[in-house]
Amino acid sequence: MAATTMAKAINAGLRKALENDPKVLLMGEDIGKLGGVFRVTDGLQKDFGEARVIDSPLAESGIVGTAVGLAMRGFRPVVEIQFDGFVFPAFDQIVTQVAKHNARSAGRTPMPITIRIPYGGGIGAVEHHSESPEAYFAHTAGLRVISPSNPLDAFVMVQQAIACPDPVIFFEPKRRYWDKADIDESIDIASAPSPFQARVVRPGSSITVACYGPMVRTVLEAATAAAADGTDIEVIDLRTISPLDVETVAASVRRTGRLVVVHEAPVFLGLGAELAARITEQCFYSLEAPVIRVGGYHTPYPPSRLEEDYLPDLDRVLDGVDRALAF
Amino acid sequence: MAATTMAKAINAGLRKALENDPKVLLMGEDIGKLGGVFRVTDGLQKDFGEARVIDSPLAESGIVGTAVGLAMRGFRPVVEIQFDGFVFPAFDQIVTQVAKHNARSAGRTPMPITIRIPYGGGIGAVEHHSESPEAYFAHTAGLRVISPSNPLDAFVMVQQAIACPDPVIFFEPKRRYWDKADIDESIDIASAPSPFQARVVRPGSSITVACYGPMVRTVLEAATAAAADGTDIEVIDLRTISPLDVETVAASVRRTGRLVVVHEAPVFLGLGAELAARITEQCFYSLEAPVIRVGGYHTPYPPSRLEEDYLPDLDRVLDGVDRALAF
Amino acid sequence: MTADGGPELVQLLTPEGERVHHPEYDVDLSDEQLRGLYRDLVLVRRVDSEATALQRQGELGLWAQCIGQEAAQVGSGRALLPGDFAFPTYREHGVAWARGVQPLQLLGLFRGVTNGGWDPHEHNMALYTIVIGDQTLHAVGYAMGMQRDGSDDATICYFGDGATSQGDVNEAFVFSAVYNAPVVFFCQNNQWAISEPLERQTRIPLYRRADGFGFPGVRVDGNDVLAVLAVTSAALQAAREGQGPTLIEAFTYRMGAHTTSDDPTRYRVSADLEAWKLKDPIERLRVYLARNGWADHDYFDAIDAEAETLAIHLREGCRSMPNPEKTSMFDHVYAAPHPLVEAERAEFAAYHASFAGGEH
Amino acid sequence: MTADGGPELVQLLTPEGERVHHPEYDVDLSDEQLRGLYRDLVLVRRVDSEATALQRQGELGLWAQCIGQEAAQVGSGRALLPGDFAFPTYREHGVAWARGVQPLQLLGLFRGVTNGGWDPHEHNMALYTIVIGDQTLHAVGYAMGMQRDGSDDATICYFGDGATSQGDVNEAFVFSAVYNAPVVFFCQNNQWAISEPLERQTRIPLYRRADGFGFPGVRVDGNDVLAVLAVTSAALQAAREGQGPTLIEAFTYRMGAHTTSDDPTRYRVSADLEAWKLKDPIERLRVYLARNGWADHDYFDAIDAEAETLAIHLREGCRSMPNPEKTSMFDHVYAAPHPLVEAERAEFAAYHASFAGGEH
Ligand SMILES: Cc1ncc(C[n+]2csc(CCOP(=O)(O)OP(=O)(O)O)c2C)c(N)n1
Ligand SMILES: Cc1ncc(C[n+]2csc(CCOP(=O)(O)OP(=O)(O)O)c2C)c(N)n1
Ligand SMILES: [Mg+2]
Ligand SMILES: [Mg+2]
Repeated sequence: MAATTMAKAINAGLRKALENDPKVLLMGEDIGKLGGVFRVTDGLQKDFGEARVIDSPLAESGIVGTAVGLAMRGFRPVVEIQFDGFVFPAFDQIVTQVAKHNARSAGRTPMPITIRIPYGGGIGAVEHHSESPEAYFAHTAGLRVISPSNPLDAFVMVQQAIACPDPVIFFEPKRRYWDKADIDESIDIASAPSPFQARVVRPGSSITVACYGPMVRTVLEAATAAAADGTDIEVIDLRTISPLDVETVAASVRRTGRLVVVHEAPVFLGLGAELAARITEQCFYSLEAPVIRVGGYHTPYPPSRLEEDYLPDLDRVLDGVDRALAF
Repeated sequence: MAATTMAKAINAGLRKALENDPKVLLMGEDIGKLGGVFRVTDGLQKDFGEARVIDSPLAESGIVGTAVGLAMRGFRPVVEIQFDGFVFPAFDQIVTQVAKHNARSAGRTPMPITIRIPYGGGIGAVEHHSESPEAYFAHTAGLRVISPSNPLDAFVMVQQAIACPDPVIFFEPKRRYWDKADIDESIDIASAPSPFQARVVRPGSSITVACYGPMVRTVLEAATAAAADGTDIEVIDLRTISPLDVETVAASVRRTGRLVVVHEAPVFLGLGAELAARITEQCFYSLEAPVIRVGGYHTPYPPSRLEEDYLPDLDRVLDGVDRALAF
Repeated sequence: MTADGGPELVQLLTPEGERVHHPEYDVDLSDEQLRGLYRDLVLVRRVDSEATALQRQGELGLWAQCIGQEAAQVGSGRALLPGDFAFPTYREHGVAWARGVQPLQLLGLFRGVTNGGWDPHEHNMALYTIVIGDQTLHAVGYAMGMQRDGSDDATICYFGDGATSQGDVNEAFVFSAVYNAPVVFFCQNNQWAISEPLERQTRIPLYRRADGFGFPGVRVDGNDVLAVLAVTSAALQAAREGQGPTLIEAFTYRMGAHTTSDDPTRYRVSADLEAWKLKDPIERLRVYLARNGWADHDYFDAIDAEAETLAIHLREGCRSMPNPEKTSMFDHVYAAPHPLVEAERAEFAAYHASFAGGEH
Repeated sequence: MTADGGPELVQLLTPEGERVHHPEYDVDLSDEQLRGLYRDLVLVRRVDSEATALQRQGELGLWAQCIGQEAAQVGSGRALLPGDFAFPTYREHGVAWARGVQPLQLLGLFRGVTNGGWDPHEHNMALYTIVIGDQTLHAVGYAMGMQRDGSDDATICYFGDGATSQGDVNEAFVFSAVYNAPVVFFCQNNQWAISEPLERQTRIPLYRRADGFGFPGVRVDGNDVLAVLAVTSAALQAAREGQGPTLIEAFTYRMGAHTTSDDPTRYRVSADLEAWKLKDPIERLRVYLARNGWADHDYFDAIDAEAETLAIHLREGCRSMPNPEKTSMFDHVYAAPHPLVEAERAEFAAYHASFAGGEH
């Protein structure tokens, strides 16, 4: 597939999963005829039937709770939460059941559930449609949390998430749904890089910037701009938020001596905190500056006319880089 | 009141709040005749009536959601969540409504709601009765999160939480419910120290250990033990988790050069991560070691026969101190 | 599921504009009051269509149309007394109108200049609630507060057919029943939850949900403003008298898309829409007024002209609505000072000051 | 609320041990089967009392007694076929018994050596669920899976009167109705949710909740093992035949404390308990068996002796139940390797090794 959008790439990934494993089921609000509000499930109900692509009642706890039962019965449910801000009614089922079932049952009732959540801002939406709640899930043992930054990763990672025996919260950077890339649909997901590993997407020597999901493109653009000024930024696409691939970041920081972490989510107790704490511990003698965090503020996500000021952009990334270099 | 337990101290604080402000209401499961499963509300329904001390249906979202409406009507609801593990059904109402109402309404519908949650382990309980979920709330803008470590603080802080115009998640360290201290009931809560400030509970010069809630007693015991070996630990009772009183900790670290953070909650994205990141940024040139974190593991809370191994104890605190001093 | 609402549907004005009688419910309105309702319906529809147009022109990020549901909203909104309190979803423009919220105040949220828009206390109407179902519990809590205040006001709580599946809505039913709270649950069954038809939420008529919780449920023709007014007034009255909650299912139809982002051609057939057009809430009242000689062409024209003026006001007001101050996002996060928010505000200000004269 | 269950109560065996007939429900059991039920009830009660004693002796951290509810649990548990799947709360020791879970396996959770205890697939019974209501959705999902597998099995889902207030339970009703899932909702109304009487959860009988969701609800005498068996079998059969969910309210009484941590004297009067003692589920079956000559003193004595043996087995098994390996807390957090957990496990091991020979 040439020049495929991320939304279509995920669609293709879901299709492959449905084709390859009869136990894979999709469930969510409006995922059937409508194909989801972002059309990510477009055409799947038509091709795989209502028994496998299930329009659910409007109740997120119900969606995730029934997915738990389906998983116990041997299915691999892939559920869609329509927007980031609507995952909270399902929080109890996710934290209490999905995350703990495998441990509680000593491995007898694993939860190979994928919870797809379009997340993040930048699309001019109303309240609750632009949040980045990944830290809540990453703090929860038993869950895996990943987020692709580009169409190819999205295509592969969604299949890997579904194939994973553990529950995976799959955060889709909704404002990158329309980014395009070439995709080789024949890619073998088993031999593709693990979704639980970070990737250096731009090697550099001056400083390391770690980011994930929607921020990768922003950071790459910042790196290009910085290069013109002679600052050579190494950009790491974390890809996985839990487990966190600290090693890849540490290896980079040991070379560059400086780290900036960028995410849309609020900084306070956001992923940057954990990465900062771990990198500081592991690279204490290599660090020439404290880890600088660039992210959302300790405020609710603002009305959309302010979101450009809320979200980290190229300038704020560079500002973070400057602050780190100033030490 | 001489030699009062923390449970009784909170009871006394609630009583004062009910006496002083007719708008204060208590709501929760079994808080009436039973007086709560920990007897924290003992006798209050008898004295203040069923209209003000309300036994609720068994539904946490319902409890918090109706509290939102009561707050809009001008009441100051104090709701009890029976155990830490049962707050998640209410998570949507807390994150989406309680936390955001003041901002959304530009200050017109503040949410002076106190959500009391007995939390933490060490009482030999079954699953879901020993968790420390404070990071989920601290990550959420719009909420305040505090936790007393001793009966006197509990007595004062619960009243301050109720008086606060913002929503406060009040984490009660359940295994310290039976710790005793003298309490002067005539204390004026307005002139008492703010609940949003940390306190140095043991001055020391070798290293700083920050902790809160149930861990304060543990850390003080560790400090006593360490003193015998010549290590003079400064112990900070954070008291407030959000806002976090970074200044008090930074001032200490600038003197001691080393920090250990201790909490029961899992380390990964726990409060220690945030404190480590901030202290490293603010005290970069004072730190002689990375901030060391001692806390719960990235596992579900284990069955109670393992909890002693899961929970930070005196030895694990000292081990953390040793690791910091070894740098 | 009965497509026409079935025999249990309370109706006082047929789609053909005929006044019919119902054994239990009635209204006694002067011709002036009837004209007032007509005016409400027309102006609300005009606000709605103008806002839709403003969205198309890029002035709003989104709009949730209420077309087709005006009678349900105006009828119930006009049943409220000043002391009552309404809890809307995001589509209750007709209720907001009835509560005196200025149409312009509705646009701010959809334009992205605020997450709110009005003072809930000024209008006794809560802000729009986007997360489905959350507000139902707030309504019950508020009603519990009214009980404690010894007031004889009531709350009304709006939600859709889709919302009835949410746990919170059912918990609201439980709490209201247990505490006998003075609350009216007003469900606008517009047959769709985005792309999902009613059958994805229930296998029996929604008004019967109340049976399971032990309070009355009634299905009213949601396109009949008189019936809605009558049924809602009765339910509010029952609440005031201490009889607790009632569930009203207003049987209606979402004539438009779910929101301006939606494309209903993907999931529903136009025949349905055509059938429902015949049940239009405005047309039947117009016929009724005209037939009885309570309003003539001049009157209708005058209302249309008023609607046009309102549309112009809305358009101009919307276009000139200023963006919020950048730093306003730090305001009101907390009611009391909060060091982290203040520190971030200061950093933010300093950062932007560093671009002074530049693009920022 | 009717204290005696009211006229709608399905009963086949009166508290006095008389066999009565019901127009809709019946069972046809051999005397051997009846004795089997009696044996079940007695042994389950003995397990329960022994576990209570073990808690008092400090061998268990907690115990949730099922005394008084044995007939509800055994009757419904015995109605299940092997392929059916049961979703319990934390009190369904009688159901576990019927599903072949070893009583000792129940103790692990309460002793604090595991958060589970048995293999759900081996017994077609999920693990105990402590967070109220969560399991009801699992049961519906599992039933949806059965539908997709084309099996004609069904699930049964247990919960208490208090649980009916939870959003999740009502969402389970919605999903089961919409998908017509083969699930039986079995609510043991034991009149109390810890200290809260039924009136804090509902103002009408609980079986009527089903009306609101469009599926049948039935109230059965939960202390009558025959009636419970009959009603549950019928509901399971309906589920198998594609008729979807049924709500069964087993009207019973929590004879003991909520758990061993609870003190019911704070909130309920002993007269109630005395009244319910007269409706004891075991006594009525004993009288019925004896009166009909299907069992004699020797038989009853033999069962008591078997119960005693079981108690000894339980006591000894419990006392010798080993503590889990310390590092087992890191096992199974994830099904696939997870670097953070592995690192923490290694640190933990190294840390403990550092105390080798010491107290750790
Ligand atoms: C908790 C939650 N889940 C999902 C959504 C996304 N969403 C917005 S409106 C809607 C459908 C609502 O249907 P209904 O309740 O019938 O109201 P209507 O829009 O028809 O007025 C959905 C699924 C949401 N806002 N909140
Ligand atoms: C979500 C949640 N909230 C609170 C509790 C604490 N709790 C345990 S049992 C119980 C009462 C349950 O009552 P009911 O559903 O009637 O079942 P019963 O115990 O009577 O069998 C409560 C409140 C819990 N376990 N889960
Ligand atoms: Mg609808
Ligand atoms: Mg009960």
